Amino acid sequence: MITPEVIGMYVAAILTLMIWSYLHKESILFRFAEYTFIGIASGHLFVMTVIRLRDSVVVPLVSKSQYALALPVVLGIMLYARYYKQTEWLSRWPLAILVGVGTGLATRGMIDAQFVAQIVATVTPKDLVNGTIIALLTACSLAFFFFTREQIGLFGKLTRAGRMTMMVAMGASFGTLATTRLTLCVDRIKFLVSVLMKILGM
Amino acid sequence: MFIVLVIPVVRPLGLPLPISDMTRESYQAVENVPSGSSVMIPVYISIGLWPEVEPGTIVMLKHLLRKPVKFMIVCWAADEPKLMEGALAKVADFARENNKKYGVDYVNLGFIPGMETAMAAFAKDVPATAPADTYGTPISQLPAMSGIKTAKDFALILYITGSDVAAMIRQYVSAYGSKMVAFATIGWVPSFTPYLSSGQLVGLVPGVTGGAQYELLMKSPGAGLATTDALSLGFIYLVILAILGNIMWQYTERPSLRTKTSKEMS
Amino acid sequence: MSALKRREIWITITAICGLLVIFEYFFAIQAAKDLSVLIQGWAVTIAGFAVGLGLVNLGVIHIKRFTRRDANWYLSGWLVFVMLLVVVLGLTLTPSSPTYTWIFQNVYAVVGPTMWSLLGFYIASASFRALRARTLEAGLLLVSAVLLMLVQAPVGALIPYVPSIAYWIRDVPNTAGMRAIILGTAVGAIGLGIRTLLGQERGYAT
Amino acid sequence: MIATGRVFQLLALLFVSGSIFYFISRAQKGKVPKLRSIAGLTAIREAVGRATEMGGTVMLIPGIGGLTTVEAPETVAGVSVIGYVSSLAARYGTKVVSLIRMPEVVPLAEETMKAAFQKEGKLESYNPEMVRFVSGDQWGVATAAMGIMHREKVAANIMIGFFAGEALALAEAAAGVGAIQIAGTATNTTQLPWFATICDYVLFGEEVYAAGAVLSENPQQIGSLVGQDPPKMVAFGLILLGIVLHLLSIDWLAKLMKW
Repeated sequence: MITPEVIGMYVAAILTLMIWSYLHKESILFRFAEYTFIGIASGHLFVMTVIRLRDSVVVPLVSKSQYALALPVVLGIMLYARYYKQTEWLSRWPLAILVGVGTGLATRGMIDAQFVAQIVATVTPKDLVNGTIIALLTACSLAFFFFTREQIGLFGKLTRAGRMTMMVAMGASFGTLATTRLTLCVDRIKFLVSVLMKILGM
Repeated sequence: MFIVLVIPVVRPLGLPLPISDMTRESYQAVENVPSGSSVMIPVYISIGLWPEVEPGTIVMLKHLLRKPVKFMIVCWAADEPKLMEGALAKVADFARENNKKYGVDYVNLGFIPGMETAMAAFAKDVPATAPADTYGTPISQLPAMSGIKTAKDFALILYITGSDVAAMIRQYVSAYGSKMVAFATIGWVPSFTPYLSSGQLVGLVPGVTGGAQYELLMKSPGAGLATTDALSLGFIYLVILAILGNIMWQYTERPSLRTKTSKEMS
Repeated sequence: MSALKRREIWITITAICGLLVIFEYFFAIQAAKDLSVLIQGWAVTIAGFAVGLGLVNLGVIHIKRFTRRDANWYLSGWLVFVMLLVVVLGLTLTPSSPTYTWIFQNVYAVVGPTMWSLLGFYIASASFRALRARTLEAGLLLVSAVLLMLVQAPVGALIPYVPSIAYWIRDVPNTAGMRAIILGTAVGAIGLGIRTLLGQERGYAT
Repeated sequence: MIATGRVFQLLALLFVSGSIFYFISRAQKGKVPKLRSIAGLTAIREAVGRATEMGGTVMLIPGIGGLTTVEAPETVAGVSVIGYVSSLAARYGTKVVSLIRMPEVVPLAEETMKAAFQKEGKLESYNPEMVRFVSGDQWGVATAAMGIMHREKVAANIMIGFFAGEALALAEAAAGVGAIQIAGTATNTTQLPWFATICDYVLFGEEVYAAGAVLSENPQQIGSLVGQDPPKMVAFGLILLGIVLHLLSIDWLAKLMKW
């Protein structure tokens, strides 16, 4: 029985093996899969974006006469002026809005989420023993990033403790990242085993 | 490596997996969502990492479908709407059993381009940022979306991610005081513990392990548990490799490294 | 007309947009909030249009390689073909059609994870060769890596004391180290943000 | 008028930006304080020396980031390192090759490298082939790098910039050919573990910016880096003072920060 599902299964299995051939040697098989991936990824991104713009901008603009939406559309089209030397400056304006808004949003949020709130959390722990350890180690690690002080003497000892703390953190990341990557291996192996079982009629 | 991973896939070890506090607390946070309220499920994960979170996503969707709450999915990149479409298809029977309908009880709003800008705009004005779902249906025709105006209208945010949570914390937790549970690929978990201990996250489900533990909490064993089972041998193998590497190094290479390398200078 | 082309103009636009968004966050003034909603909406639409730029860039690079018969030109041709195929199918049949879903599930969603899975094999070689207790610091890294790896699967989670030690490492020293990195990065990123808004950043404002 | 709970945040933001601006303007007037030594820079010199002795190539990868997003400062730092290494390479006659993923980084890298060779009076040794654009995604860089590592006898691999999933593949491949490695990345902390274990020297987070600023000799970058120290020192002080007060059950400081 040749159904689209069956063909799909074989295509997927062959692609998996083509990519794994990389472990033996980098070759055309791997590159073919890689280029296919980039082609689909960019095509898919384009499709999804066009659909989103159609439903949230073009449709309301045309059918519901929300003419205020025309302005961002014009700005969006202006981005493409960068391909001609004479009109290149036009593309700077929409880019300026994009960068301005994006930077402003990140900056204003950062001061709370990643600065003040982190300090507050460090100095108001629920568990006093571990909380104190966290506070001291955080301070030492932070000291490692002072660039106007040479790491010598007592200060050098602090920063060394900080570097060790960060090494422990790196170890934690190593362990968990290994899990993430192995999970993907297991997922592909599970798939190949299931294909093999189907072929063998098990 | 390959062989070590194939064996448990073919013949599962069947070891029991203990449930960690992190997963239990996250489960409780979802369990505590009041009846009749809405949950926001933002998704941002590279398609390459999706297999790690898919089992957990399915079981969490089941959890929400079982409860008298609504949920809406919104995606910060282009691959996720179809990935979530696939996940919703896998829980379609479960939804029917619980009398939940697409559009009435849950919605897939699809992709909104712009990353942090999109996150902030959506938080501020949901209907203006997402006037239609991923299939082009205007939200005025989707009862699940009625009464949703800003981030404040969501009782909980369940962020499925394979990337940093900082931007979502900035735009939702800092700006609106939202309650957020992150379901992240496990590699990110050590980077997120500062946000958990500060209360900026109310829960953190640690990737494939968390997904498997969630399956246990839901009493619905699935693909996640099968994967963690298969990982056991892989880890033993890696640990043995690390130990062997250290032993061999002690006896063979070490003397030559006694000359100062840059690593020892640090 | 030429006045509009000046660098000062778009640097000013950047500054106004950015400072408005920051101002509106700190000060409870309704007019500022309304204006900020409007501009954020614009930015989302512009971001949508910007996606097309990436596609054009990629397309141009690969069409050039194809026509110039550079190394791997046939692969560049194949890439452009696949890209156009996906765009045509997606826009004519919709992304939820069976054909589109078939490509998505059997090609795209297979290649992505398989690429990442290669790293799993590298981890084995890294564990053997690089995870060594050369110094005290490297030793700490090794111990914390092994414990946090083991605890993710039943095999380690069942060994006595392993979970409690591993979780302590994750929740205490790891939290401290990561928090310091977060604090440092935040200060750096705020600096970058302010420099960008005021047109002093090298990457953007040239 | 200030939104509730955000007064202290606003003050913090003003302090951080004020400090950075003050030190940038001082640096522009030529008043640059001494920065702490960064061991990674010594390691870079050592690595180039080793590559020269062995007659091998030095590979330079300024990350996979571009110039328009949060990755920009890392990329700029990576390019500064390219400039520094190119000077050393021009002086000793070492082979260098740089791999670039984002198109907008190519001209910047070319200019920097060319200027370095010119400064050493070795412009004739500069070859446009030294800066190679590897289009496509992150894996494209990894595959291209692996090919070059084997074909061109890479003896030193210097990776400073923004990296993502391909970092492990790159580091392992270079270790496989026995190259001495120096790597550093700032924003994506999940890639640091690979660098910390596999590479001979790692630059942690902000050290990347520091290295870039020192090598670039750009007053703006140095000033900004110096200006970031006072906020970090204040955070350091607040944490130590805060935890002591907390242990004594005094809560005015925590309340102040939530003001």
